[in-house]
Amino acid sequence: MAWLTEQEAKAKRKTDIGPPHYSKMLPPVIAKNYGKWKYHEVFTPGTMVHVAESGDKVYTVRVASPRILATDNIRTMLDIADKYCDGYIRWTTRNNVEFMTTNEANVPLIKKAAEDAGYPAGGIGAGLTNIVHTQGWVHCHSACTDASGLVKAISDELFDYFAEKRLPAKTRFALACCVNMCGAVHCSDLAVVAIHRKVPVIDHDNVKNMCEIPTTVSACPTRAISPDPAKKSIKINPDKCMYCGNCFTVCPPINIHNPEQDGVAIVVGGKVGSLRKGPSFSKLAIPYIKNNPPRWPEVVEAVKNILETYAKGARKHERMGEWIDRIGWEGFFRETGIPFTHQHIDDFTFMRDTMRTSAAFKW
Amino acid sequence: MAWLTEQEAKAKRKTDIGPPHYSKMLPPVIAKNYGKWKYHEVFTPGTMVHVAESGDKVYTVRVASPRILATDNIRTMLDIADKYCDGYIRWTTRNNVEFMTTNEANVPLIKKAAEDAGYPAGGIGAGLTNIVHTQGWVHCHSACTDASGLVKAISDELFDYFAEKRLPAKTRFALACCVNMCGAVHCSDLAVVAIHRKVPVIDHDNVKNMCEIPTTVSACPTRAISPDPAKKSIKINPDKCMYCGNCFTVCPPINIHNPEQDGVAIVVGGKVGSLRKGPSFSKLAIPYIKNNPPRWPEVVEAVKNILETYAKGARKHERMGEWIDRIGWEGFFRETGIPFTHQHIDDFTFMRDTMRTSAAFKW
Amino acid sequence: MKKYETPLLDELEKGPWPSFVKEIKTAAKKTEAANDELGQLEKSYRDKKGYWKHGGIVGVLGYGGGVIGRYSSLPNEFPGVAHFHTVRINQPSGLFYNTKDLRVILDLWDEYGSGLTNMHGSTGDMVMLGCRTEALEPFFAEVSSRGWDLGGSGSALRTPACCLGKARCEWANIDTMDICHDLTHTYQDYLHRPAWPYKFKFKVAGCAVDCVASIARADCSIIGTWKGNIAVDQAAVQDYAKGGMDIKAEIVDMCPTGCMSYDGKNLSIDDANCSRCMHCISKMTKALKGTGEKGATILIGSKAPIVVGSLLSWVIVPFMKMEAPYTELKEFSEKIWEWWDDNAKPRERTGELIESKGMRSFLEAIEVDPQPQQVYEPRKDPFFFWKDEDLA
Amino acid sequence: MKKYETPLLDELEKGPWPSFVKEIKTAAKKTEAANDELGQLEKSYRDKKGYWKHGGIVGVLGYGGGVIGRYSSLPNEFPGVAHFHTVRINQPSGLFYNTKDLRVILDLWDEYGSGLTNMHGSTGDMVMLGCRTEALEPFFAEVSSRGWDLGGSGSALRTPACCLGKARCEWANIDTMDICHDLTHTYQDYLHRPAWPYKFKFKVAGCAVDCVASIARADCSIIGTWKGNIAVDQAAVQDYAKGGMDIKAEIVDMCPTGCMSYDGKNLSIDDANCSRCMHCISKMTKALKGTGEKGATILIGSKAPIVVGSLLSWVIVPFMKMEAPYTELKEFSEKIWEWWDDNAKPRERTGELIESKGMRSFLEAIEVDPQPQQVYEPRKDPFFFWKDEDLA
Ligand code: SRM
Ligand code: SRM
Ligand code: SRM
Ligand code: SRM
Ligand code: SF4
Ligand code: SF4
Ligand code: SF4
Ligand code: SF4
Ligand code: SF4
Ligand code: SF4
Ligand code: SF4
Ligand code: SF4
Repeated sequence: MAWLTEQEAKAKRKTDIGPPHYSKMLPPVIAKNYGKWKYHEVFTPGTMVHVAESGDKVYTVRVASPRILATDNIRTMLDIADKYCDGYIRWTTRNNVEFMTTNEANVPLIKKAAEDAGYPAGGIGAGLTNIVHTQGWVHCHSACTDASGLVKAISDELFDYFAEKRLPAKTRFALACCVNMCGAVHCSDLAVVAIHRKVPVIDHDNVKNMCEIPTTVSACPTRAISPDPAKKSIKINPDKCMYCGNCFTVCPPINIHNPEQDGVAIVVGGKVGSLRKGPSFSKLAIPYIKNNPPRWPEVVEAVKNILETYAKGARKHERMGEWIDRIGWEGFFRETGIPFTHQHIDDFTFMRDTMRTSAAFKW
Repeated sequence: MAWLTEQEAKAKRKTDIGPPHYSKMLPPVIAKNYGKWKYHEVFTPGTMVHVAESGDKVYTVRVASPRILATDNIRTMLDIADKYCDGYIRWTTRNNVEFMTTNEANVPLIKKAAEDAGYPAGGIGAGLTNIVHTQGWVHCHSACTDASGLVKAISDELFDYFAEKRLPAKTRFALACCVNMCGAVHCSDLAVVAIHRKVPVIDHDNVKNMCEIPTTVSACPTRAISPDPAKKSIKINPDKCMYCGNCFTVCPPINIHNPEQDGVAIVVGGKVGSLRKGPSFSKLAIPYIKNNPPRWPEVVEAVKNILETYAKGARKHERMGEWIDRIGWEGFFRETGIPFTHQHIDDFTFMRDTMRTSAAFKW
Repeated sequence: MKKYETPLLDELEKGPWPSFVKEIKTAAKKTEAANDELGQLEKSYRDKKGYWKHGGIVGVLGYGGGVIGRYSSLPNEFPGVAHFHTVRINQPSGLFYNTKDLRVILDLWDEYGSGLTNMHGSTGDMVMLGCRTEALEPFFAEVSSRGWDLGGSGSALRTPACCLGKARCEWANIDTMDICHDLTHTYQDYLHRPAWPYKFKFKVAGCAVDCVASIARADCSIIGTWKGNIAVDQAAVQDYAKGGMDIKAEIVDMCPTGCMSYDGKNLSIDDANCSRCMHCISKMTKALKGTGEKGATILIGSKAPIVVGSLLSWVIVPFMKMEAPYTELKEFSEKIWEWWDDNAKPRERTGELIESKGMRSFLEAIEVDPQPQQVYEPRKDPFFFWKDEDLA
Repeated sequence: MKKYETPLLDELEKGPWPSFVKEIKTAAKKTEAANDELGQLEKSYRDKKGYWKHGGIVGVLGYGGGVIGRYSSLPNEFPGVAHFHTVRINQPSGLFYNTKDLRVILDLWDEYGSGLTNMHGSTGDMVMLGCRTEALEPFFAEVSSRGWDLGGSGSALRTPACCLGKARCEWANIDTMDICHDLTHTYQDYLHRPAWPYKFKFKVAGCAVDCVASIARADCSIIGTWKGNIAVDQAAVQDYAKGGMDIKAEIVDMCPTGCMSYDGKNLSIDDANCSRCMHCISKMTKALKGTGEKGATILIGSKAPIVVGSLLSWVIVPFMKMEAPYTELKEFSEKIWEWWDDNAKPRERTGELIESKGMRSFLEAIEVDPQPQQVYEPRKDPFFFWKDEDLA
């Protein structure tokens, strides 16, 4: 295949056509029973069936994905789909891969083929599904940890909860490589978010050429930034900075990265669905753990402790946040043994709603 | 009795002696069993007994008070206390009067005597106790309704809930004659708070003599006030004013009273104790009802509707706020038939915590 | 004395609830002050507005508080209320009185004042309603010589208040009346001589039921609690069941922590998960009792809504022993006042200052460690501060 | 191609979870871009920092978005990633693919790009990771000529996304995939040509389970619901009981509104008090089903924490019918955009603008009445605004 020339490209290109219509992408059993499903049953963490009003059944095998996928490996998946699934495949909203078949006998074959290709089945029902994450050092200039590597290290350790073991309820785990949080990290049962802890360093010589000073000043949510007319630059009040990095986003000569002090925080207890307890934000469990690539053992240890304390303590169907609601945050810190620090107290914006205004609490 | 002369007064006066020691004020049975009470039982809304570890019993008759009390009428109460209570009496933290006796036979006699004097018994247990309130037009310059009169009108209408009828749980009713809220109005099951609805009027000629302009400017929580150098006065941005009256408190030439537009709001569902649901603020039920003295029939009607809807709908031991939590605020507005308006939506400070962020709610 | 027609107020003499109009009329028989109060109030009812001026500064010698100045804006029409100041007399702890001592006050008030009172004001004082400026000194001399003193007002310590606690309540974990009395006496100077940025209130409740609403309206709320288990008397539980209580519905299902269970015979409690909310104890007082070490939870900061919304008090010290002379509590309070006095703007309450300076500054200033009991939940956003000492 | 030693990354080939390092190595066999990505990433692991510059503006002709510019800060050391832009290809609704069409994209990507992808990005796009500037136009020409288009980026409408809904889920109340497709096509211009203050995202979920996390990360969250009762198949309830489900503990006691009861035989629901939270239905899918009118709740405003804390979407329209061509939804969205565009500062999201202007301005601008379903609770302070028209 040769690259199109400029002219060929111009001739060929279309604009504003939008994505292809989904109807071209649906397996026949899906197209036929669209909107007419009756119920489903989960067999194993990697397999389930949906039964239609017509009596038709579709078996789904869900397999793990590292999300960074090479074209050649995707082709291997497509081969499996061609072989067992009439040439259809799908990804989930969390980036797992789903193979669907109407033939129950194909289920173990699909599982085996995918596993052989390196993509084990799991993630369905009351257990851990994959950890959603974003770019990290692989692609994003804003990242203060790597996403894929940390996710890989954690997922290896918690693999059984994906593929075999059950938990009290679905557990949604997410990872964000900076506080921009490109995902639903802020509403996850368990999440890792990378943070800075040091005031940005300013390359004063470049500020005047590369930044709009008023924009930069107003980008700071805590008003830590003011113009520095002498230097034709800006200055930052270190007492007010809470390391959000917004100034760095709008003004390249501001550098907030600090390899020795950057790291991650662990947050817990958020959720998205409205079942039982309404959607809610994750809350701070551990304010800081240092970056320790390639396998971040301290982070892995910390999240495992939390997950397993939850698994032991929660009642059936209780999500992480519901378990914590029942035992109280004082119970959470007691049961997990995590120390409680000044960083946990929300005195930036929400002190009124988060400080305890009741004489009732647990020791 | 003749007034002390200045000299006599000087000679006699003592300072910094504090109040008398409570031990001088305790009925003997109380002094004897201090800290050694075992349990109590409520007989009727006006009577109860406390039983000590020693086996001693003290019977309490609680009677209503209008809080504004003339010395002569207090003397009548003291006569009753002398006759039946060994010469002791007490007031409660909500300003009811309590007669205590060790002799059960005195109970009906006390009740009768107090009732004859105009002070009927009631207020104990799961019912309505008296409405706490403050000064109103009787004494306070800040009042935008009368307190005593409105309380009297409501209490007459709800009298049975004080003296006879039971409610699902204790119901604490309070009234504040301005948003300074001298009481626990902000945390009551049911409360009336007087409000303004018009921007203050400024007597510009007096501002320069009677106010500190910077203090007045900074007294405004919404930054509605700015200096008006031309007039040597201040000016108020009407779009920002939310009628709190703080400027009026710090600067007398600012008048916020407006007889035709002042009135009251009704708030509900607050509580103070930590039992079951933690202490919580009352929330807005009705944003405005006009002042209609002497008997405020619209206010009386409105609070009665709320109280009776609660009485019908709540489960045993459920306070107003707990009932509302269970049926939801949408249930509250549906059951009471109260219209929901822009004023109900908290977009001043707490929008984030009060807007519904869930797909679950009732029609 | 003038005789006022009061057709509007007369309407408020009707009905079963005791009538404040009758009270004013009773006093009006004796004093011109009460009589003119009646007349002016009738006019307020007619015009739907009050007729009082902003308070002026009046008081007694050597005190900066205890009296609220009040002048009619219609002194010519109602000369009896031209001055109509309030005198706050500090109530005895728990609001118990012997009739003898109280009669003395009443007699003096007929002599020097309007004959109208509030028993009591919202803060807790005996509020003497309506006094002329020239009567203040002799009235004060009379009452103080009988062993009474004024309460607080202005930017000062306000009159502390409490529930009746051990005097008549089986649930009191601390001696509320004694604590209230002790604080009041220890801090007489702070109470009478306003020297702070704004008011500061103490309220003391014997347990989490909080019968003095301390959590809603005290800069320092002191609430009794315990550290042990809830002792269950199973026979008494059975008596309640026999008496018709639905123990499952009324007790177990209403327990906010879900830590109780009942099998129809025995009631059991998982004490580690009990939050000591007082629900079950209050509904089955013969069967349940808190045991073990007694003390108080100290909560800081509540206040009325002016001007940035009401605050409820925040848990700062989950557990403090409460034994006379309450040294720990006093040292703690003094640290708070020092920090507040050093940092607050005028008219900034303690809770507001904590909000504006942040909880960490406050906790560090008063030397209290962060603890999960202080919060309902930890922060939800990823933005938080680090001090150099935290970056080990 | 250079051969990089990657001892640190090699550690991440071990273990049962699929390895992204293996993926990069697979692509590295084919493209220099993937090979240098590997080298640069190893260096990041060694130095604990990224080596990417701030993105520059790159794209395809006539579009303002769809490509994220990305340049290495070490282009000499890693020339293969000197340009390493991302191309966002708009996914088909529901993320279903036929293998034939997808293979075409993969082939083109091997030709023009790094051979590395994300299936999918967080917003929903097929993310093609690593493209040189000069490859953008021809790659776009190839894919667009095959019926694909770019997704959104910048201050524009972002690629709408949805759960799979009616395609395979028995709970879908609305046709999520069709709504998503329709919105995407209707608003192509807004999607490709950033003209707004900031980004705007739509996400569509078929029910309150919200399998696309719409409530947490969409300026407009569209969530299916119903207006009738929950139909109960009592025989199926019994089957669950026989199958070992503890219906009291798992269903009735976990119902957040307490509106269910079970007597060991029949399960009954007080539908007026059901909040349609989906708990019971999700746990007993064979026995329970929402009935009656179907439609959606529209919630507005969620976003990530930068810079004043995360927002969840707020209920604005409790119920809206959802029938093609979705005119009501579109008119509603357009009103929002108009108000937002007129009022927002640069980089101010819809939710943030509502916060700063107040809910009333917003509701009035979009002509929606205040309704109790919009709030968890009404205001708690006594401070609120009146407009002249309210003072009747
Ligand atoms: C395939 C997928 C939708 C899609 O369009 O891709 C999907 C599919 C189903 N979800 Fe989901 N959910 C999917 C993402 C989500 C998300 C979004 C997310 O995680 O980012 C949520 C919200 C999580 C939250 O609340 O924080 C989600 C919360 C649920 C729940 C609620 C669990 C709970 O108890 O709170 C159910 C109901 C249940 O498990 O009983 C559910 C149930 C289902 C059912 C049973 C619906 C059905 O009848 O078909 C589907 C299979 C169950 C399963 O995976 O266990 N699905 N589900 C998504 C698979 C993601 C994955 O690869 O793991
Ligand atoms: C006398 C008084 C204390 C005092 O020092 O003066 C008092 C006395 C008692 N209270 Fe109280 N409470 C008193 C004000 C309060 C307050 C404060 C207030 O209303 O401003 C509260 C907090 C209200 C709130 O939470 O908003 C209060 C909430 C309670 C409760 C909790 C009710 C609930 O279920 O939430 C109980 C327990 C109960 O009723 O089961 C209680 C129980 C009791 C007991 C049974 C305690 C005991 O064992 O002696 C006492 C008599 C019961 C009664 O009145 O029904 N008391 N009680 C106060 C009488 C006020 C009055 O005249 O009506
Ligand atoms: C007399 C009393 C009301 C009553 O009828 O019981 C009262 C009366 C006044 N209060 Fe109060 N407050 C009274 C208890 C309270 C309480 C309740 C409490 O102490 O438990 C509160 C709410 C709790 C709190 O402190 O926040 C209260 C919160 C206020 C406020 C708002 C303070 C704030 O920080 O939010 C003001 C406004 C001010 O200070 O300028 C205020 C101001 C006033 C003034 C001084 C208004 C003024 O500027 O002249 C009132 C004088 C009325 C008069 O002319 O008689 N009053 N005030 C109460 C004191 C009697 C006593 O000593 O026992
Ligand atoms: C690629 C993607 C992450 C991924 O690996 O999946 C992504 C990557 C970036 N996001 Fe994002 N965001 C991505 C989905 C999200 C989401 C999730 C969603 O859309 O559901 C969010 C949270 C929801 C939201 O919109 O609030 C998200 C919230 C942000 C923010 C914070 C925006 C805010 O208002 O709070 C920023 C900061 C900004 O805009 O400057 C940001 C900025 C960025 C930038 C452009 C950072 C930058 O300044 O260069 C990242 C480019 C990374 C790169 O070089 O590849 N990204 N970003 C996602 C888009 C792929 C796709 O099109 O499918
Ligand atoms: S979370 Fe931050 S570092 Fe990660 S992809 Fe998004 S913007 Fe980049
Ligand atoms: S990192 Fe955030 S808080 Fe700190 S100066 Fe920059 S914009 Fe301000
Ligand atoms: S609530 Fe307002 S009007 Fe009433 S006494 Fe207090 S300050 Fe005066
Ligand atoms: S009433 Fe309140 S909001 Fe209005 S101008 Fe005065 S201080 Fe400001
Ligand atoms: S607060 Fe507790 S100790 Fe005090 S009276 Fe009320 S119930 Fe008794
Ligand atoms: S005190 Fe409250 S939390 Fe403890 S067992 Fe009793 S009801 Fe439950
Ligand atoms: S959101 Fe509802 S309709 Fe959509 S997949 Fe999830 S459960 Fe099904
Ligand atoms: S949908 Fe939710 S609220 Fe309704 S009955 Fe089921 S569990 Fe209860």
